[in-house]
Amino acid sequence: MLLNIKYFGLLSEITGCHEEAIDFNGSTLYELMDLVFEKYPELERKDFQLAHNNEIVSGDMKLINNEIAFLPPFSGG
Amino acid sequence: MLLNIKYFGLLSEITGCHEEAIDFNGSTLYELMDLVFEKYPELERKDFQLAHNNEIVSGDMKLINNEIAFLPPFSGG
Amino acid sequence: MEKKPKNVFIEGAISSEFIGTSIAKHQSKTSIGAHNIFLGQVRADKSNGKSISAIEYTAYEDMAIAKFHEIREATFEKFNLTCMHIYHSLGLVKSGEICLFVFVSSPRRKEVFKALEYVVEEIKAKVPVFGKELFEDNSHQWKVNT
Amino acid sequence: MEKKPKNVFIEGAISSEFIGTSIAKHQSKTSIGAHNIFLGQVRADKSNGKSISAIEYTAYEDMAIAKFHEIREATFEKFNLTCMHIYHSLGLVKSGEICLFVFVSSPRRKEVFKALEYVVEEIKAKVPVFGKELFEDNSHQWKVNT
Repeated sequence: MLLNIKYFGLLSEITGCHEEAIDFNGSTLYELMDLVFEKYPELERKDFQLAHNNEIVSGDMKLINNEIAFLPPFSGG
Repeated sequence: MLLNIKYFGLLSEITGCHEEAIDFNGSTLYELMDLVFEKYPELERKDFQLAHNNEIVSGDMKLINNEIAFLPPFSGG
Repeated sequence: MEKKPKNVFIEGAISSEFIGTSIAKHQSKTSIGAHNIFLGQVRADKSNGKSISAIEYTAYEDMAIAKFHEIREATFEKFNLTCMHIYHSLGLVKSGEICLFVFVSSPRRKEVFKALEYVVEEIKAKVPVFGKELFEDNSHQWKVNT
Repeated sequence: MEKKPKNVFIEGAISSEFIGTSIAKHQSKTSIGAHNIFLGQVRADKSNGKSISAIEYTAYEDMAIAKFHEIREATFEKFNLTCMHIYHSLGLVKSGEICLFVFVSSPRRKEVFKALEYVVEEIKAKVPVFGKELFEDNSHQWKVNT
């Protein structure tokens, strides 16, 4: 499955992009994270949350659509 | 002593004036209230506080200057 | 040094332009991170089938100015504020118009929430201001705060 | 009927004129007795001897709009409000300028104090907005909320 991965704030500085397509054949977000950490080892040491379907989700979440976002700590307001 | 008595809000409707001079020879505000109630019996049944020298005061307060105000419940804002 | 009490009274309603301008004046104070503003607006409440069309405010002005000053000093004492402004109407304020404007600013948001509620409650409790509620048929009643 | 989420984002700073106009629009709602407004302003904080000259805001917009909508619905559920408006900047906001405007109105003041603090804390905690703090020398750091 081709996933659309989004990176925000500090995380997008590490990846060098705001979004990218990643071909992914696993089922949970833990597996996806491993794949992404392999590509961007620095990301693993950063504080972030994953969002999927407009909600913050945990790593054992199964994918229900193809967009996943890596979000650094929120700092609005 | 000639006192300057002020009446506000509903109380000024009862007295028919916003301020008046009253000649007073007592010493505490209780005595002054008796004098004022004699003049305006309806005032005695109303909810009010006395102010003297910019503070709310009780009836046993001794006068320190010649201005006394009769204040109905506050309703600012 | 004791600061001189400011006169917080404004004749008639407080306009939205006045409030906007007051906000704009704070943009040069770059240590401020949070503003909190309270606005009291005259409600067209119904009583015996008649609507309130306006409130006419009067005050025991000398005492009121002294009390506003005391509240101001106590608030700066209790909370870490950069600045504070209080304006209250005197005279006629129509329903839908603004009669009270309290504005507090601080580096941090936690302070402004606590400070603003404190100031508004203190004003309601301690400042000798009196509202005469006027109905469309020119009858009136005296406002009672709840 | 489910209401459609509103877009609360504004490009750049929120002007004091916009805030003033927003206040003015409420003068026809004569059941309102109290407004409470929170304004977030960009501070020129110092870090390693350099001052923050601006914050550049980005957001995960789809999720942010969904979260603003959820916060709005939950707030109307919890508190007796007549209306509520939320605006947040995206893009560049200079120090001294306003980046967040939350406006709640109710017949009664007790409700607006509780509701406003709730909304502001919920926004800070749940809405995916990110601030890049820019210094005068063009270096930057990522804002961390406290």
